Amino acid sequence: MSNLSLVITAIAGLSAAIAGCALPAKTRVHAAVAFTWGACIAALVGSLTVLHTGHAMVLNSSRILPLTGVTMVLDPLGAVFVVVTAVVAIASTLYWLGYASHGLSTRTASAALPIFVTSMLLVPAAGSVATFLWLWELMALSSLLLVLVDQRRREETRSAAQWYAVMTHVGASAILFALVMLSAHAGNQTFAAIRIHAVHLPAAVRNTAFLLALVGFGSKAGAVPLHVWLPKAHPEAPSPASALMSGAMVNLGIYGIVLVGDRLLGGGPAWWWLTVTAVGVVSALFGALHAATSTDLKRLLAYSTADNMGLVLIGVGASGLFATTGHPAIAAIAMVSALLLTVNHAAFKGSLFLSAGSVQVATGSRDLDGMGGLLRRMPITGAVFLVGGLAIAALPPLNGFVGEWLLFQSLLHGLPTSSTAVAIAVPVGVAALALTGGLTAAAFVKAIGVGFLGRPRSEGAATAHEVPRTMQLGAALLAGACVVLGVVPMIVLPALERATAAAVPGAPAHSLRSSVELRLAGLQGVLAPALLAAGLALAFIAVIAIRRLAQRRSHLRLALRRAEPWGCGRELQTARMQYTATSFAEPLQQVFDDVLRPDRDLNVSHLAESRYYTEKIAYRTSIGDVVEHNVYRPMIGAVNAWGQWARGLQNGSVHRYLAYGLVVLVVILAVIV
Amino acid sequence: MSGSAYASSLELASGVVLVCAVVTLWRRSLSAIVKALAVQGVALGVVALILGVGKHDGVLIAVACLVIAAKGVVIPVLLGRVVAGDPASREAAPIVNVPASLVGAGALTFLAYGATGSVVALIPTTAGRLIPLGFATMLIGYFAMAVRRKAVSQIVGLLLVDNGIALVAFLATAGVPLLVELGASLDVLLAVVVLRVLAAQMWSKFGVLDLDEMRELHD
Amino acid sequence: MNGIGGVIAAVLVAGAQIAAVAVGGPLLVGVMRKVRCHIEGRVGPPIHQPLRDLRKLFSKQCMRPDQASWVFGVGPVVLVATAVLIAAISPLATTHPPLGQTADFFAIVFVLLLGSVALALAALDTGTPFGGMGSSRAMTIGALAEPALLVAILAMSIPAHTSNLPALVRIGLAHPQLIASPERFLALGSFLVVILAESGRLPVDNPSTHLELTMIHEAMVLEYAGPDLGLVILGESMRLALLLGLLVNLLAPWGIADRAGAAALVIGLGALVGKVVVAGIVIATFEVFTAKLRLFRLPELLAGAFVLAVVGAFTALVVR
Amino acid sequence: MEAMTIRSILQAIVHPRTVTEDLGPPPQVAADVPRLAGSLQLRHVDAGSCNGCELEITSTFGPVYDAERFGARLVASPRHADALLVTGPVTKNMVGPLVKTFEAMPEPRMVIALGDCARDCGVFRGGYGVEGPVGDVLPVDLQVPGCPPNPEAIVRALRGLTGR
Repeated sequence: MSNLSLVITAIAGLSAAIAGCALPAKTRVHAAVAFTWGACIAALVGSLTVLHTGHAMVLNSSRILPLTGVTMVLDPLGAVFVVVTAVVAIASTLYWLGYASHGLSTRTASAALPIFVTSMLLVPAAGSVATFLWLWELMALSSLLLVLVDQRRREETRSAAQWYAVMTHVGASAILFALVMLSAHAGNQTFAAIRIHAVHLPAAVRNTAFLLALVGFGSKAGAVPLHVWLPKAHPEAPSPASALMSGAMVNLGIYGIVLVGDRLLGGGPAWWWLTVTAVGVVSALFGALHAATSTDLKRLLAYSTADNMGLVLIGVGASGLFATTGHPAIAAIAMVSALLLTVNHAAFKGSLFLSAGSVQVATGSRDLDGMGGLLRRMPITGAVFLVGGLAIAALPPLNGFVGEWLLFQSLLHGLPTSSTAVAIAVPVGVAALALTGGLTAAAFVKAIGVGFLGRPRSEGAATAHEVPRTMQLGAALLAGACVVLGVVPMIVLPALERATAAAVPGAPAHSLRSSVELRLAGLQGVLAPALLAAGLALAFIAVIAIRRLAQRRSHLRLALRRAEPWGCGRELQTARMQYTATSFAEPLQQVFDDVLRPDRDLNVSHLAESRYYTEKIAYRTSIGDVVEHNVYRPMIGAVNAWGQWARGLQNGSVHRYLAYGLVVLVVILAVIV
Repeated sequence: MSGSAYASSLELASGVVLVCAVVTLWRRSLSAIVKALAVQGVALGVVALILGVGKHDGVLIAVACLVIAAKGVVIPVLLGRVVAGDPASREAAPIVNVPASLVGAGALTFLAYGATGSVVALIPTTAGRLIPLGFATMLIGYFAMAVRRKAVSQIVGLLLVDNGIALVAFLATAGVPLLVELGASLDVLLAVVVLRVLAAQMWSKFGVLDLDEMRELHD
Repeated sequence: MNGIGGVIAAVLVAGAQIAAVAVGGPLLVGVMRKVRCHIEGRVGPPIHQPLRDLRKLFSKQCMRPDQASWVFGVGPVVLVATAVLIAAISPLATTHPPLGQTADFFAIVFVLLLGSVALALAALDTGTPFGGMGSSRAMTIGALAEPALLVAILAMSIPAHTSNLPALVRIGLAHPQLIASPERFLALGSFLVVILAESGRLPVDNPSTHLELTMIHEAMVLEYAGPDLGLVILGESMRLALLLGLLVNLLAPWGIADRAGAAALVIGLGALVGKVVVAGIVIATFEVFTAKLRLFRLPELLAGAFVLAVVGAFTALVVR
Repeated sequence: MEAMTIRSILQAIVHPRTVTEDLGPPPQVAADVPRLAGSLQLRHVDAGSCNGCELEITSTFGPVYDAERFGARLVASPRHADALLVTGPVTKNMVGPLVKTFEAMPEPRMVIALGDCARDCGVFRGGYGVEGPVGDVLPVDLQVPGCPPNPEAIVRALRGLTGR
C-alpha cells in the first residue's frame, strides 16, 4: 500500500498544478491548496509507515520517464525529510490561502508552488540518479518561477533571481557530475547498485565525487562560500515560497550530502568530514554574524538559515569524523543531533518566515528600522515570531535548545580520542557553536525587540493591523510544532534513530533510550526537557503568586499606573529616539569590523560663503557580503572582461570569418602532415 | 588510348585546372577571372572524359559532358552577365596583394601535397598521384574567397572549391556515380543562383559589389 | 527514599536551596557593599539593607510605560523564575539535588541565558533610548561571553566524561586531584570572568553609576518601579549568588552534603554560605581597586577568558 | 595611607578604622511620612542651584557623615526613588523637567526642598530667570534650611524619613 502513497503524491501534486493554472482566479488558489494538501498527506502517510516499519519502500516503473524509467526508494533517512517537507508545506499552503490576495494568485505562481512542493516531497524518495536529477531540476525551476513572481514591481527581484538561477544550476551541474561519475563506475544508475560498487571505486573517483557533491549540495544548503544566493533570493520570494525554501529546500542540501557521503560512498577518510565540519563552522559564524548585523527582516532570516545549516553541517561532519575514528555510538548521536537540528530549523524558520511575511503585508516594508510596537497591533503574529525567535536562539523550553544540547553532548563525548584531528575539531566546533548561539540570540532579540516591541517608528508600523486568520494559523501551526518538539522531543527521536541507522554505517539501532528523559546510551548525558519546562512553568507561577501576595500584604493598595516612559525629563519623547536595528547591532559591527567590512561614506557639504560652516553632513553605512564582494565580484568582472575581448572577434567583416575558417583548415592540415 | 598518352593527357587536364585556379588569384579583372573559371570547368570535364574513355564507362562520359556543360558554359555565362552589369569590373585592391596571394597559393599547394601524402600512397594509379592537384585547387579557391572583396570573386572562389572537390572525386574514385555528381552540381547551381540574387540585391542597395559595405549591418 | 518520601525530600531540598538563594542573594550583595565601604573607610549600610529595600519596593506602586506590551511585565518574572529553577535543581547544598540528573551544565547556562534575553526584550519594550542601549550592550557582551563559558564547561567535562553538574561536583569531591588539575583552574578562571560579565559587576559594568551613557545592566532597568524593580534586583542578586555558588562548589566542594539526611543538608547549606561569602568578599575587594573598562576594551577581556578556557580544554585533552 | 598589603586589606575589612562620626539616636518619624522602614531612595534634581548644596550632599554621603548607613541611597532614575531631593530655586527652564521627574515617581513619593534657595529662592529671589521656590511647583514634604545646609542637618532630615 505504501508504494501507492508515492504515486498518489505525484498525481495529486500534478493535479494541483493543473488546477493552479487552469481554473479561474477566484477558485484557483483554493483548488491548488486542496490538491497540494492531498499530496502532502499522502507523502506523510507513506513516510510515516516507512519510519514505523523501518524498511524501505521500492517502486519502479520504466514507462514514465522515456529513457531511464523512474525508481523510487523511500528509506527511513529520506522519510524524515519527506515528513519535514510535508509539514512545512501544509503550513505554508494554509498561509498561502490568506496571502493569495497579496499578489500570489497569478497562474504561474499557483501552478509553480504545487510543483515545487511535490518535487521536494519526491526528491528524498528518488532511487536512481536520473529520477533524482530530474526532480532536483524540477524543484530548482519551480522555485525560480516563484522567486520571479513579483519581479515586475521590484528590480532587485530580477537580479536576485539571476543570482539564484546561476548558482542553483552551478550546484546542479556539480551534483550531475558526481552522480553520473558514480553511476558510470557502477554500471547501473540505481542508488542500490552504486552503493554496492562504491566499495571498490578508486580513491580519486570517490574523492572527486564527494567534493563535487559537497559543492553542489552545499550551495543548496547555503554553506558559506556558496551561500550568496540565499540572502538575495529568499527575501525576494513571496513569503510562503521563502518559508518552503528555508524550511524544506535547504534540508535537501543536507540530505544530499548525507546521501552521497554516507549512504552511497559508505563514509570516507577523515579529511572529508574535517572539510564538512570546517565549512559548517565557517557558515555558522558567518551566517550568525550577518544575521546579527542586517536590518532587513527577511535578509536576517535568510542569513540565519545559512548559520543553522552550518550547525547541521558541524553535526554531520562530527558524525563522519567519529565514524572514521571508530566511535559508532557517538557518530550515531552526532547524526541524530544533525537531523534533529534540521527538523527544528524547518519548524522555527518556517514560522519566522511566515510571520515575517505577515509583517511585510501589514506594514508594507521589510526594514526593521521602520517597525516597532507590532506586538500590540498584531498580537498573534507577534507571539508566533516571539516563539520562533526564542526557539532559534536555543532557549530552553523550546526545540532549538534540545538540538544544540544533543550536538554539544556528541561533541563532548567524542573527546577523549587518539586522533589529533578530532582533538582540534571538537573545541573549535564547540566554540563556533557557542559564538553562533550568542550571535543568534543577539540577532533575534534585535528582530523581536526592534521589530515588535517599543513604539512604531514609521507610519506603516503605526497603522499595521492583524493579518487574515489563515495566515496567522499557518504560522502558528509551525510555532506550535516548535513548542511540542521542545517539550517532548521523544516523539521524533525514534524516527531519527532509525534514519541514522540507515545512514551512518555501523550505528547502533537505539543510541538514545528515550523515555521522559533523553538518556544517551552508554554515556552520562541526560536531559529531561519536559521536566525542565514544567519546572520553569512552576517557578513562573510561583513568582507571580509571591509578587501578588507581597503587594496585597503591603498596607497601601496602589493601582498600576501607566505613564510616559522616563527620558531624563525631556520635553518630547518621540519614537525616533528609540534604538533601531542598526544602532542595536552597532557594537557587534564594531567588534567584528574586519570580518564585516562595512562600507561607510561620510560627505560634508559646506556653505557657499565659507568652508568653516558646514551646511549638511550625510553619513551612510551599509554592510555588504564580504564573500560576494571579494570572491564573486572579481570573478564576474573577469568573465565580463573576457567577454568584451571576445566581442572584438566578431566585427562583421565576411573576410575575417572566411579567414578564420581557412586558418583553422590550414592548421589542421599542418597537424596531419 | 595508350598508357602514356592517357597519363600525360590526364596530367595536362588536371594541371590546367590548378593553373586556372592560380589565374583567378593572379588576374584582377572580373571578366578574366570568369573566363579562367570557364576554362577550369572545361578542363575538369576533360579529365572526367579521359577517365571515362579509359574505363569505357558510359555513365562517366555522360557525367563529363554534363560537367562541361554546367561548369564550363552555364555558370560562367551567368556570372558574365553579372560582371557585365558592373562598370567597375576591376577587382578592388584585394586584402592580400597579388604577389603575396600567389606565394600563398604556392604554400597552399605545397601543403596540399604534404597533407594528401598518405592518400596518394593509398591509390597507386596514375590518377591517384594527381589528387594533390585537386586538393590544392580547393585550398586556393578557399583562399580566394577569404581574400577577394568583390561578390563575384567570392562566387568564383566558391566554384573553385567545388571544382577542386569534383577533381579529387574523379581522380580518387575513378568516376563519380552520376547521382552524386548530379547532387553536387545541383547544390552548386543553387549556390550560384542565390549568390546571383544576393549580388543583384547588393547592386541595387549599395550600388557597388564590395563586401565591405556589409560591415555596416553589424553594429 | 523513593516514592512519596523521595518526592517530599526533594521538595524540601529544593525549598531549602531556593530559600537560601532568595535570601542569601540580597545578603551577599549587602556583604559585598559592606566590604567596599569598610575598605573605603566608612561604616556603610547594614548587611540586610538590600532586604529592607526589597520589602519597601514590593509595597510601592507599579508603573508601566504607556505603549509597552505584556513583555515588559513578564521580563522580571522570567528573570526570577529562571533563577528559582536553577536554585532548585543545581548542586548548591547537596550533590543530589531534585531533578539532579537533568541539571546539565549546558542546560543551566541556557536557562540563565533565557533570563537575560527576557530582560533585554523587556528593556527594548520601554521605547526609551536607555532600554535599547542597555539591551544592545548586554546582548553583545552575552554573545562574546558564550564561547568562553561553553569551552570552559567543555574543559571541565572532559576529564569527568559528563557535563552533568551534580556529577561534576561528586567527581570533584571523590577525586581531589581532578580539582587540583590545571584545566579546572583555567576553566574556573574564565568562568569567573564570565560571571562578572553576566551579573554586571566591575570591571565590565559599574552597578552604582548614575551616568546613563555608561550603564549596561542598569540602563535596562531604569524604567522599572515598585514590585517590578524588586523582582529585577532580587533576580540579579540571586543569579550572582547562584553563579558564585556553582563556582565555589566546583572549586572547593568540601562540606557539600554528599548523602541524604537533614543534618548533612544543614552542614551543606552552612558550607555553601560560608564559601560564597568568602568569594563575595574577594570579588568586592577586587572591585575596589579596579575601574570600569571601556565598552570596546571588553572584547579583549572576554577573548582573554576564551583563550584561558581553550588552553584548559587542550590541557584536559593532552593530560588525559 | 600605609602600603596596601593583603594583611592591611583584611585588617580593614574585619576591624575597619572608619572616620564616620556617631550621630546619636534616630529622631522621631513624623506621622504623615510613609513607612519606609530604613530604606530611602533619593533622586537628586538640581533645579538651578549654585552647587553649594550639591557639595554638601556629596559630603553627606561621604565617609565622615555616611548617610548610607541609615538606609539612604542616591539612585539614577525617579522610577526607583521614594523622595525627590531638589536643590536651588526653580528656574523657568527647569519647571517642565522637574514636574516630569516628579510625575515619573511611583506613589508614595515625597519632595525634599534642600537649602534656602529651594525653600524661598534665597539670594536669587526676584531673579528674572527664577520661576519661584520649589513649593510653588511641587508639594514639598520636608524643608532643610541653610545656605548651604550643613551635612548633619541633611542627615538628620533623612533620618527623620527613614526612622533609623
